[in-house]
Amino acid sequence: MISTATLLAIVLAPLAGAILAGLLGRKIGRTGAHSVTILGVGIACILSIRVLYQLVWGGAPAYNQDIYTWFQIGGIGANVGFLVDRLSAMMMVVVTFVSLMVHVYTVGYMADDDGYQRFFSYIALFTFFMLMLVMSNNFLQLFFGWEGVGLVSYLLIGFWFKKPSASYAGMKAFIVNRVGDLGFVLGIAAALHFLGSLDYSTAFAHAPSLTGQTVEVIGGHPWSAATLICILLFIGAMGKSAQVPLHVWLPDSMEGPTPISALIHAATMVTAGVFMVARMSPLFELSGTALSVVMVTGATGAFFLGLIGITQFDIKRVIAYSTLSQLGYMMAALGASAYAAGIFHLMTHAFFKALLFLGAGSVIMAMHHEQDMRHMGGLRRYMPITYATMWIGSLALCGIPPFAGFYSKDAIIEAVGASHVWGAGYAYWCVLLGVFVTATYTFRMMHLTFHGAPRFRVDPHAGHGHDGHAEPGVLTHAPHETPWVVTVPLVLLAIPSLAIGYFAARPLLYGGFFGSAISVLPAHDVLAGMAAEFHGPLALAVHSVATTPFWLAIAGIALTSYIYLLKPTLAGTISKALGPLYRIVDHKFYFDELYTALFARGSVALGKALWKGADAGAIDGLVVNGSASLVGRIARRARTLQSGYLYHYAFAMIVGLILLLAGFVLVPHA
Amino acid sequence: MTHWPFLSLLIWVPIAGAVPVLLAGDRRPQLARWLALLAALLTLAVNLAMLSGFDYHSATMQFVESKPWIPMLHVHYALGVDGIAMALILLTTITTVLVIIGAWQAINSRVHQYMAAMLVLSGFMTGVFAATDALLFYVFFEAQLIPMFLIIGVWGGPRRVYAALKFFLYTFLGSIFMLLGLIYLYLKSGTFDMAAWQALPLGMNAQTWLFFAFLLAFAVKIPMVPVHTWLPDAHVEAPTGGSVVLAAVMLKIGAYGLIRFALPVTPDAAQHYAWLVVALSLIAVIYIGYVALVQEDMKKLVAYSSIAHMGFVTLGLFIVFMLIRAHDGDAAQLGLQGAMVQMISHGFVSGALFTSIGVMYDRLHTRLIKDYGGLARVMPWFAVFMVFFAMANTGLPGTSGFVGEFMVILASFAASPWLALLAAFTLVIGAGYTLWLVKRVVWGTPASSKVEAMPDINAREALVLAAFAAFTLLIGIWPEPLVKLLDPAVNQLVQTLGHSKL
Amino acid sequence: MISLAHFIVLGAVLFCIAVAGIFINRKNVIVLLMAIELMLLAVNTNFIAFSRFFGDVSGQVFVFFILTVAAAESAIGLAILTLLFRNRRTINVAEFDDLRG
Amino acid sequence: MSIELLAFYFFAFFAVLGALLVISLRNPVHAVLSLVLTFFSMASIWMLLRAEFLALVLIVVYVGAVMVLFLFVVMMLDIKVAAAREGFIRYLPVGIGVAAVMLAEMVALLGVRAMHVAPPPSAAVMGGQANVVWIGRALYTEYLLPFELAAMILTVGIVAAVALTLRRRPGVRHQDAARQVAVSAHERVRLVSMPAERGGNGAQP
Repeated sequence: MISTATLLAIVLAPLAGAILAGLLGRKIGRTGAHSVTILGVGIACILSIRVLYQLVWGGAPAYNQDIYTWFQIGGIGANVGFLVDRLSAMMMVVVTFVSLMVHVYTVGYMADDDGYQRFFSYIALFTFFMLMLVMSNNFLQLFFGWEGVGLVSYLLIGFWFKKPSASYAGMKAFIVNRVGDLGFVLGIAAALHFLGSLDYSTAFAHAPSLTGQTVEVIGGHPWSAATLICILLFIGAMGKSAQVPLHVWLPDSMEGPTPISALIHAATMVTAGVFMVARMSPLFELSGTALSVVMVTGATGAFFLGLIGITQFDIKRVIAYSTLSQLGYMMAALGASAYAAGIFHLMTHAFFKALLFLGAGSVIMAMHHEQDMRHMGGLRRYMPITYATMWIGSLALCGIPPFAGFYSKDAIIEAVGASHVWGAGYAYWCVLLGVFVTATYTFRMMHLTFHGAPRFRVDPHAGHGHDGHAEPGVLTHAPHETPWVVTVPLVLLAIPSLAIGYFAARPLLYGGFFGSAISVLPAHDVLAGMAAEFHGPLALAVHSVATTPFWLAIAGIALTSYIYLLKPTLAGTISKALGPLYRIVDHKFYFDELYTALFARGSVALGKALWKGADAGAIDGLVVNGSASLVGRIARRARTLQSGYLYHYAFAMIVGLILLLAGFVLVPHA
Repeated sequence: MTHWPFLSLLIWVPIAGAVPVLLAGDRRPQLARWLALLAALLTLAVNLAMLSGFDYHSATMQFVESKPWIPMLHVHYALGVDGIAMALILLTTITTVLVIIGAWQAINSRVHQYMAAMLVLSGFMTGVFAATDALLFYVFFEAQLIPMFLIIGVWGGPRRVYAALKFFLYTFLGSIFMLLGLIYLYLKSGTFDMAAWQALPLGMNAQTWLFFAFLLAFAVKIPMVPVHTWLPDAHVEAPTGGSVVLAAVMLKIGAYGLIRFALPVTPDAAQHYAWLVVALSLIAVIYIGYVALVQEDMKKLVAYSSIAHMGFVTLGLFIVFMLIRAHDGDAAQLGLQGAMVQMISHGFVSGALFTSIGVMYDRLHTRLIKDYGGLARVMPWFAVFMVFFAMANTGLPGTSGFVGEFMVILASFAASPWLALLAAFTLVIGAGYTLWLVKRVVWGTPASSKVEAMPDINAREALVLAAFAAFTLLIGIWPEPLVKLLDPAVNQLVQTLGHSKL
Repeated sequence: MISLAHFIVLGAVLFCIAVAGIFINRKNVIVLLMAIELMLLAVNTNFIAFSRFFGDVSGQVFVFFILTVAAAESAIGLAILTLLFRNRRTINVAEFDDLRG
Repeated sequence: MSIELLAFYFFAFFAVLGALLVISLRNPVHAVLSLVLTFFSMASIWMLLRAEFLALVLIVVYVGAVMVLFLFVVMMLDIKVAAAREGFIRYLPVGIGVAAVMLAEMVALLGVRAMHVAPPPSAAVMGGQANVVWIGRALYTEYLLPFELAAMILTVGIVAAVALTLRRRPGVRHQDAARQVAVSAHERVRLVSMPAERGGNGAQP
């Protein structure tokens, strides 16, 4: 049995750490701050593993209880409670483990930052919100965690708030997320309206009643209620999981410190959308349309956003676009009803992407906060551990067997291929070509960073301290391997990146691991079909040598190796040759420009127009002050009657008297 | 317990407390401050004592007092509270204490008069919420204009006279129509008892006229678009305490008036014209959101944001009619509850935001956003509060700002998905203007050496902000106590609204 | 026999002469004051006549009070006049327009 | 035509004549004197109405006091007659027109109706009392409070008139009895210690 106390401890331990580090940060000092938060997250991690163990091997039933009533109005109630089944338990382990690694890593990464305590407080707080999100047993608490992680993400992206670009990026992330949340809130409202409850179990129990229910959103066109709910919820997922077209905030979020990029913008928060859709599988299964939307959106991101990664030079941005692409994969899997595959990829991706980000962070530390790959190169000699672990992460990302990413990605590609929902054909091509793109940008990054000749210069007299770059590509002293607090998490993350796929593929994909947490209609169940062809992870790895994705990945690796190792000048030539195409990709399909012009500037212009025109002009100018000045004008006229001469007044009185008398004379009365 | 005149105490203790404060005179400001705080705390204590004796399960008026006042006109000095009034009175007494602490150093001239005005204002506002006699309500409704007028007009900014006059005349214009409505109802029913009016049968024609009279009176107060333009001016010119009270409590009087008069007395007209109010509310949410986006003055920005948030209140109040029409009683209750919770929440959040701006203003004597920047580095503790309240203002779950908005959105979805979509738009636009403000004020680098020299908040300011934060957080994490307090009254109101008077 | 009409018409004639006096002597405050006295006299005559013809004492009592107040009024009026003259060296009403709006 | 009617016309003629002279005479002193004539005539008419008390009051108070006050003021003030008569001719037609219209209206309203009111026997009217007794009884019983108020008003009028016209001219010596009484000894005599003058080189003989 899973006890309530355990779950509360899991959630509250990071929160306590966050509060201590945040409010008492000055008192307890740097060591104190990282101790309490690491302790808190550590407790959460250990307990999470225990919970997972109890569920999977201990035979404990899923936990689903309310902790307290949030509000109860008539028949509508909202509670705070936990639903811990295998799906959420797995997420809890992933979240707390990666979070713990990032905590440890941060000790090294942020060692000389002013906001040390603040940073630890934030990431512990993030862990709290993320746990609330995954452990929730109702829509409301899900939204609480959902927005909470958004808040911490906002704070962390803008962590170096002195940089205008950082605070701008934080704001952008929050607002773009809010666009998604708009849909999400409406989705929750729709779920409440049609299913009658905010509680998952009650709502899902009513889900079958949705079939046949329609709602006229636009007059005369009845929509299936299930489709409406799912698409609205998915809009929320699009924001949080950075799906096209709400992906624009994620690359900019790289303004935040690298540990954050690893924790929030790669491993956990951005996958919340994926988790949510999987959690809502009983609803999504009811709407083929919604599944199509999910799949097409995901697949589009998987291919096109990956393309952008090829053109970037900022090491973190390359990985960020890679994240966008991988999130697309996960969504595509969900669209194909292969929820298990999506979650599986979520898990493997959490490990290897966190590894890649932390590795990149390690490189950035070594390069004294230089992120431009054009000033790197040949780093493998200086930092062997980072180099080795990055290799593992890269191979996992590219889906080379038997690394973790291979199993999950292969399952997704197959599932999409086997799916029959509308748009599956397009999606299949996207995810397939995405493999090539993935390999290309990954190894372009590896080559630019670690291989070839160094493109930086070491000049002890060039700069002033760590931050002061006299010019880009000039370091005050040679790069060196980072301290153990950084490399240990890399190694610890490299292990699952290497091996988790091998061990988890069978139970997760075909073993019914998630049980009732995920429900798939038999008609949609592509994984069941694939299970027949599955003969163990080793066999799959061997077999994959004969499949297209493998060779696409190899082709990508080979191509980049040729270009960047043998013919470094070729890259420029190719980009020139591709001309406009390259420019479009390099400008990220002009999404940012479009949004800036349309929404940011448009809103400000509209606001100015409304303010000056309607508020100050029409209402205040015309009506309010207008009526006042009208009274004033009348009064100015009227006051000329007040000549001040006694006889004028007397005259007026007498005239009045005469008129009064005339009235008496003329009006006969009894 | 019940034979104590608790409500009278709540009204008259602060007003009586104003007398010794005034007597303390100009030369002994410290004494005036302490006396005022004492009176406010005493009021709060009375209120808390009342709360402990409050029956959470009854929808009837409690702590009822009634004495003939003008027998010739059948006017009574009649007081009583239900859950709705109780919540708002609690908001009033708490805000008064915080405002008095907040003005400790911010007000330096005529301290005794300022404190006395605040106390009197508090008493009158409580009177508005507690009155069950319409004429008494009207008297308090008008009376509370006077101290506010003085607060803006005496301790305000450079254009204070314009702002004070605009505030006064705007509200007065509205209340004339209310008075006409009251007189009509009196002539029709022969009593000023508000409860009797709720049962008074009225024809559609009469209801329509009455409804618009009440709507106009209270729409000005709330304020609803398009009669909102007094609010930004009043806020900008008012001293911090004035702004806090104005935003936290005074705006609620308008909505409270709608709940007491426009809804139950003229349910059919309200039903018929609900679309109008809903449309105006949605305009308030979106249009005002855009206007708030481009404000350069922090107070103006928050003032506009107040209008947008009050739009949610009116939306919640009138969406009820659409839901009653659709026989969705639960959702109707949810909408009304949402409106009420939003009112209370907005009281704390906007009060806190104006206090925060006051903290900045006390240091730099400017309210322009461009004069600030980088406060996170200069005033870290202040930045924590500022960001927290900003988040509450954007309706982040876990803060009170979320609860009301969420309920109203849920309720309006039941009426129409499009209404919900437009209402939910506040999630984006609200985040837009609030975060842009935070970005320019809290983040970034200090705009000038003066900003650089700003000291962080002292213990007194921290106390006020922390109190606001505590309430915001409490309602956000656990709204159930508040909901329970409101529930019987809200339930009964929904029942009342469901019965046609025709 | 003298009828009530005689007295009423006499009062009206005096009153109208006073009105005409106010018109044609618009600059001379002294004459204005005297015209006012004339008006009061006319009114008083009416009062007394009514009192006599209807046998009601109130009319005469009223006249008594009017005389009292008129005396006080003319005393103050003349005092103001003196003051005005002292300050302005004129009693020309055309020069007194401080009430001008 | 009875003797009463004859007397009425006689006095009425002088009253109207006096009134016309008041508004038309150039010299204010003459105007005041004409007003006196009017008052006198009207007092006589009041006598005809059996209002002996008020008629005497009119003569004593008005002619005796108020008109004399007018005369004082007129003589005291140096009035430029020419300026004061400005616009006399211009406004004459308007004045006469207005007065005529008003007179017509008043007569139409009151005079015509009043013709038919018959005077009651005088004894019955005053309850068989003398006029003074009649008024006095009413005044000191029913109208006591107004009477006292009238006294107050007169007092206030006196105070006001004095206060308005009283002025202190700077440079004119006057006595202040209050200060004289309130004075104390050390204000009268001041002891000053002065250094004694030394004889010798400093002093001139």
